[in-house]
Amino acid sequence: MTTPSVELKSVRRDFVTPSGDTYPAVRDINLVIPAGTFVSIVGPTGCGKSTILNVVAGLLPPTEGQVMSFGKPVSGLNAHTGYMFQQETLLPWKTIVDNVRLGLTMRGVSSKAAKRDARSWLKRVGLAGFEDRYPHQLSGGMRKRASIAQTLITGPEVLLMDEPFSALDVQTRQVMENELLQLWQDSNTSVLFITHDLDEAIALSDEVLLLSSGPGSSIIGRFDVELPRPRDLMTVRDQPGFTEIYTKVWSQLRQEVMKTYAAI
Amino acid sequence: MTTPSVELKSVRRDFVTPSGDTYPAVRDINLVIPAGTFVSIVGPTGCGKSTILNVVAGLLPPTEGQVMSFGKPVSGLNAHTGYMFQQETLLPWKTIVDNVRLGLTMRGVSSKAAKRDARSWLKRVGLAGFEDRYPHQLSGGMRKRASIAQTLITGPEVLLMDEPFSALDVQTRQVMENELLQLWQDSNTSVLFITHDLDEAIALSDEVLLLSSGPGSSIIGRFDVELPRPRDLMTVRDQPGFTEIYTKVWSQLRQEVMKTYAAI
Amino acid sequence: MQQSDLPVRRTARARARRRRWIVHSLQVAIAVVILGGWQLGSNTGFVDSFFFSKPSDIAARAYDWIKTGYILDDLAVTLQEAFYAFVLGSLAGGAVGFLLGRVRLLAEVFDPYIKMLNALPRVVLAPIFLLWFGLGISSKVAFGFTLVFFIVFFSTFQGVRNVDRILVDNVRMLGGKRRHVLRHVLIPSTATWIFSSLHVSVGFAIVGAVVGEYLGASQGVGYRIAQSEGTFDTTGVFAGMTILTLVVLVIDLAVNRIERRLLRWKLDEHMT
Amino acid sequence: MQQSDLPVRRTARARARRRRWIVHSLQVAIAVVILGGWQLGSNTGFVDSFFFSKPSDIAARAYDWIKTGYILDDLAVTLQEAFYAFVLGSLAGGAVGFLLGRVRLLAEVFDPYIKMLNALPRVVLAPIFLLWFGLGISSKVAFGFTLVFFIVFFSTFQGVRNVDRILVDNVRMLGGKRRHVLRHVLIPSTATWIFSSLHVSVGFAIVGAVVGEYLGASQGVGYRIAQSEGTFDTTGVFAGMTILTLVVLVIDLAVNRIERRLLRWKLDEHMT
Amino acid sequence: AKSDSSKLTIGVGGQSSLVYLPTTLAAQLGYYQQVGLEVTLQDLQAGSKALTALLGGSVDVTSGYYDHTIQTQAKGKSIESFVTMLKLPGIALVISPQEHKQISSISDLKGAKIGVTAPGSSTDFFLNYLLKWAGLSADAVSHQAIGSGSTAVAAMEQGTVDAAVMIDPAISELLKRQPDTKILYDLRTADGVQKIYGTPQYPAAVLYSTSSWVKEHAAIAKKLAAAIVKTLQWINTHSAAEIAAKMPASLVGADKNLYIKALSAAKPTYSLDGKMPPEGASEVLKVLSSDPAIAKANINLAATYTNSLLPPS
Ligand SMILES: Nc1ncnc2c1ncn2[C@@H]1O[C@H](COP(=O)(O)OP(=O)(O)OP(=O)(O)O)[C@@H](O)[C@H]1O
Ligand SMILES: Nc1ncnc2c1ncn2[C@@H]1O[C@H](COP(=O)(O)OP(=O)(O)OP(=O)(O)O)[C@@H](O)[C@H]1O
Ligand SMILES: [Mg+2]
Ligand SMILES: [Mg+2]
Repeated sequence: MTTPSVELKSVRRDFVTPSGDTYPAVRDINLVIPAGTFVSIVGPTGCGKSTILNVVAGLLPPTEGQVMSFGKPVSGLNAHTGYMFQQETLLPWKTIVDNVRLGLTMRGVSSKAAKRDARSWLKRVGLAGFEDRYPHQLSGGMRKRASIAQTLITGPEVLLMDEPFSALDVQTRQVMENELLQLWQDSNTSVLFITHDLDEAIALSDEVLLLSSGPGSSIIGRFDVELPRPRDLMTVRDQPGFTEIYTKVWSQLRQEVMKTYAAI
Repeated sequence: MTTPSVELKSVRRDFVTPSGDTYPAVRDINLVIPAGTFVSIVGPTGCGKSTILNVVAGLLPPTEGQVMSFGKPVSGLNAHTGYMFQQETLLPWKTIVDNVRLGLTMRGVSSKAAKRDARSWLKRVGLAGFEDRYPHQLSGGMRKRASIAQTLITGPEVLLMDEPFSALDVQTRQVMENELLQLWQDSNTSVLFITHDLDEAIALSDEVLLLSSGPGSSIIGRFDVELPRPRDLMTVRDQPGFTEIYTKVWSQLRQEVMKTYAAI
Repeated sequence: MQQSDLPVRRTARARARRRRWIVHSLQVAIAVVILGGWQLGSNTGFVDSFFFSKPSDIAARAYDWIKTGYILDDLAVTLQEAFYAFVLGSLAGGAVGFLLGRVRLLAEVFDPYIKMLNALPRVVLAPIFLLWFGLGISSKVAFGFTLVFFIVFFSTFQGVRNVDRILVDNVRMLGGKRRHVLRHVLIPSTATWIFSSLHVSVGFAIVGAVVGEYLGASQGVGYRIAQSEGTFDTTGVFAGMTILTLVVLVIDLAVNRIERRLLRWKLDEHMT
Repeated sequence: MQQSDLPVRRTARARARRRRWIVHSLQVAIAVVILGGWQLGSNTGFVDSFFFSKPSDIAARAYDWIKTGYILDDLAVTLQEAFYAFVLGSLAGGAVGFLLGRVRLLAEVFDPYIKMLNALPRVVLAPIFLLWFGLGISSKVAFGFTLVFFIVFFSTFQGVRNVDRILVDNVRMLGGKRRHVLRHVLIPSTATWIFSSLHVSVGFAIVGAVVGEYLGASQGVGYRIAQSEGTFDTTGVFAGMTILTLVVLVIDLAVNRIERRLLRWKLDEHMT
Repeated sequence: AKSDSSKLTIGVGGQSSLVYLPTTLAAQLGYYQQVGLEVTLQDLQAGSKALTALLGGSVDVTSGYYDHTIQTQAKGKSIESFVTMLKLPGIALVISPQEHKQISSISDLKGAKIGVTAPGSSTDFFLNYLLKWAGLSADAVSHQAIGSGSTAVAAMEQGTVDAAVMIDPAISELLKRQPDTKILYDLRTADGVQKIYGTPQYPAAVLYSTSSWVKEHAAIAKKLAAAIVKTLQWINTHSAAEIAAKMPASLVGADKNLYIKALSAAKPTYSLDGKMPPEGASEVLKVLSSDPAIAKANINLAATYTNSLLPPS
């Protein structure tokens, strides 16, 4: 077996709350992402999904446990990863095309080549004609798509995506999902994907992880999706086995969410 | 017939692009929201949904056309509306509970009463126990829920909501939708609701409006949803007529979105 | 979770303590190197003590001035002047900054005038200050005011211009009137800018008071410094300045403390 | 959509023109009221022209000084000094601000020292400036430097501290090294703060140069002002200052223009 | 400190001040050139700044007050005056026009606010001396720094101070604006000086440099002294108007008549031969001795000046 692209061993991450207490966001996270696999994380809102991505990216050091990437412990930033954040991260002072080409420019690609590449990526995410706008001149969904292009253009070995498609309409979303799957199939990229859309998680992934509700969430379900590849996103939902997995994940997720509202 | 809570007459809104050209975001928008109705807007990303909400709120003056609210032309802010923005709008320097009670505090409600109210609202959106956190100490979905509480607490006559639930997991989303419907039923509030989830739009609304893709979008479809009230969100999708409307809206929306990607 | 001995917190606290220790040692080390070198230079005649005096002499003089109470009245006067200049200048600068920051027409109209006034050399205007405000405390306050005002004004103005528009819109949609927007959005969001300018202003308020005294007064630290300078008593000049800087440090600690309280939400953000 | 006569744009442009017109009229009105009142006061003896001279005399003198070229060499010297002070002070203040803003340990160690230095009254230090930098242009540059440096430093420092963390993280995740973060995030995001401080700094650079000259020089506008003051020639003093402020206005226009270019993305945001 | 021996810089403690007029006038008359010197004048606004510039090496020679030579000796620096330009201090104790009490001597000013140009300046020392002379204690009056220019005039006119030790041209300016202003002690006249100091000459403005410079550049110092003495003689033989005509317009200022008037008043204060009067020198030391640092210092007066570089009379 090859070394996994990402491995978390008994990771725990605490935060200090305003009152000075310790708030355990996630604990006991064990996670292996073999190179080239597509793994999704689902879980109730606020359970710690983004926290896990931050830990994998090396932005948040774990309070306990170990993070490995391609066999080496991660200290500081994890250089293998590309990260599309949940928040808006486009630089407001750069036009869209300059934002998208940033990763290439910083790698020393010539301005011209980087621009060409950025334009073609913008076209792929449906933003042709908006290249010279500043982020605030775009709609929310357009900004998200620009961020997607910005992250994908550098071709990272491990792709971390935090709800990338949630601001898009269903149809655009499917186009984007297709792009992503295409890109993933054509490369040896591993993907760690956060979504609230179970459909999406199952349709795209090799494995779906379910986090329990916080505080101190941990992984309470691991579901292998053994639908054949390549998948046609238009029809994958109708394939035998899809509904089965869906129902399994769904019922467990539902229990988790209900815990949060139990008190109401 | 009573005066409608909101009425747009031939509204057009242009933006000036960086190159100095005029970009027509929406045009020829005619829209009537009778008091107490629930209207949803769907449409491809970037078509101009948020622009319409901004116009109704009085934040963006229309380039052409007229905006009326309860029979009076809107000039400056529309005082009848409460607006939950698509962007994050919590004040970073206030704790969650202070953010939520802000609307009441500014109306002169005593600090104690406002806090009590805010706490109960935070409980309703599942944020009990997080009252004293600052926004950056919450997850993305939690911030959205705090925003919902912040908007709803003042009980506006017209509620404008821009993708309020898109950052939430399916289950939490349903809880929130239920809360919203409850609130709406118990008052004479009108709601203008933007979502990318067709299911959600149909399940909640009296009318679904479909915007064409930009530039210069206009309303190309109006679908009355005549499902009986009160609706049970758990089962409404199985009611006769739901799938019919869904299919109608869906096929038209799909065509619209595809126009954007036609060039790829 | 009320236990205070959780491992995370313990290590965090220990780390903070260790860091503080490093910082203080480094600060002391720097002071020792500079003062030591200076003292050595003076003793060996490498540094001309006509211009620089000796750290040991300066310290002795400062100590003496304080012990005998010679300087205390003067210090009180200077601090009073600086205090008024600081408070009035900050308030006026902040108020005008907010006003012009929000009312675009006013900003455009007054912009060139403010720039012009700011470029006037205050020292040259000393006669006019003395004429208008007399020789007493008011002329020094006015002097410091003209320094503090502009610094706070420009910071506040730019800060207000920089406020995230969506936050203002949201508060207005929640029913906020002008004063609510000011209180809940503009002031907190401008706070970092204002504090940044206050740090400079504290210094400039003191400078204003001292220079004002230096140009014409009968008391105050600036007067004492001028007196020492007039008799070529460099030790006295440096002793006066040493006392001033120590006072400024103490004041700045206070500003820091207030800042840390008011900007808690922000500091915290950088903790992780 | 290349037509330039679209109705939106036409009205927008017309509105901008009208606004400009209003702004300029108001500015002129203010100037007329102040100068007119002053002139009237002087003529009727209500304002003592020994201390304030008369606007008409001042204008005549300023015109005369410029026409005969009397002041031009001095102006060139002063501007040169101010220019160096401004450039060096801004660069150093900015660089140190960025450094301390990013490296927390350094910031904590040097914080009290910087505050102390900023509170030193520069005028008192004039002899030391003369000693170190001689009588020529360098001592005036040094003088202005000490004013500009601190203003730009504090702004930059606070600006860097204020940078949105997520933007930095994103650029780093995209493969950005330290210098990329500096160039693509820190500098642009701090730009408004820096420009705000530059507006004050332009004024202070000139003030520094003039005060330096005022304290000892053989040329420069400050020298001319001092000379006029020495001969009780208030008209000359005011004429010198008038010329200075006009020059500052011109410089500030340039800074504004650069600012507007560099912060286009931002101004635009407030357009709607 | 320049190596080129015929070039030098003189720091002037305020070119517009009449007390330093000979330094500028010599340049205007071309006398420096005549003796083969290329002199640059550097206006340093105040005597103490000019001294600092000298000690810092920025200028070679200072046109300043003789007092400085004694004060710096007390600080362990030896500087030496080699030509005296002003034999009377050119200061006066003036009563504010707002002061309505009858003042006929310093004793009447007990408890009053008295202006001096700056703390530690020669006007300040004069006031101290005056108090001692009248048998009053040093804190019998409050010393108020009011500067030497229009600030001083403003302070006097507004009555912010009850009296002030002033210098010209501020005195003339004040007299012009308030003609009935009373001058209590006028040290611009030999009589006035005689009354206070008991000797008719009291050295004020001089040219001085560091003793080592004077020793190493005796030839240059000699030439400088010659040029100044020649200027002093020229002043003596010309009218105030003629002198004013020679001075640069920027120093005369806008009101030429006032300048001439001030100059007429100041003319008797200029020395005729550039000589340091030894009794005057010891008077200066007496005046300065109100500063304990100087009283303690055991000053060697002979080292503070030399008359040996003056041209033979
Ligand atoms: N800086 C912080 N200080 C304190 N608590 C924090 C901080 N950051 C995150 N948390 C807490 O950690 C928990 C997990 O947050 P995280 O952002 O990982 O959730 P998430 O699963 O991404 O949720 P969402 O789906 O809403 O984005 C939340 O309860 C949040 O309040
Ligand atoms: N300030 C602006 N300047 C120029 N164009 C703008 C500006 N604001 C919005 N637009 C354009 O107007 C169009 C509509 O934007 P809007 O935000 O209303 O879309 P939306 O329907 O809300 O999209 P989404 O679902 O992605 O939020 C977009 O094409 C956008 O680029
Ligand atoms: Mg998240
Ligand atoms: Mg939108």
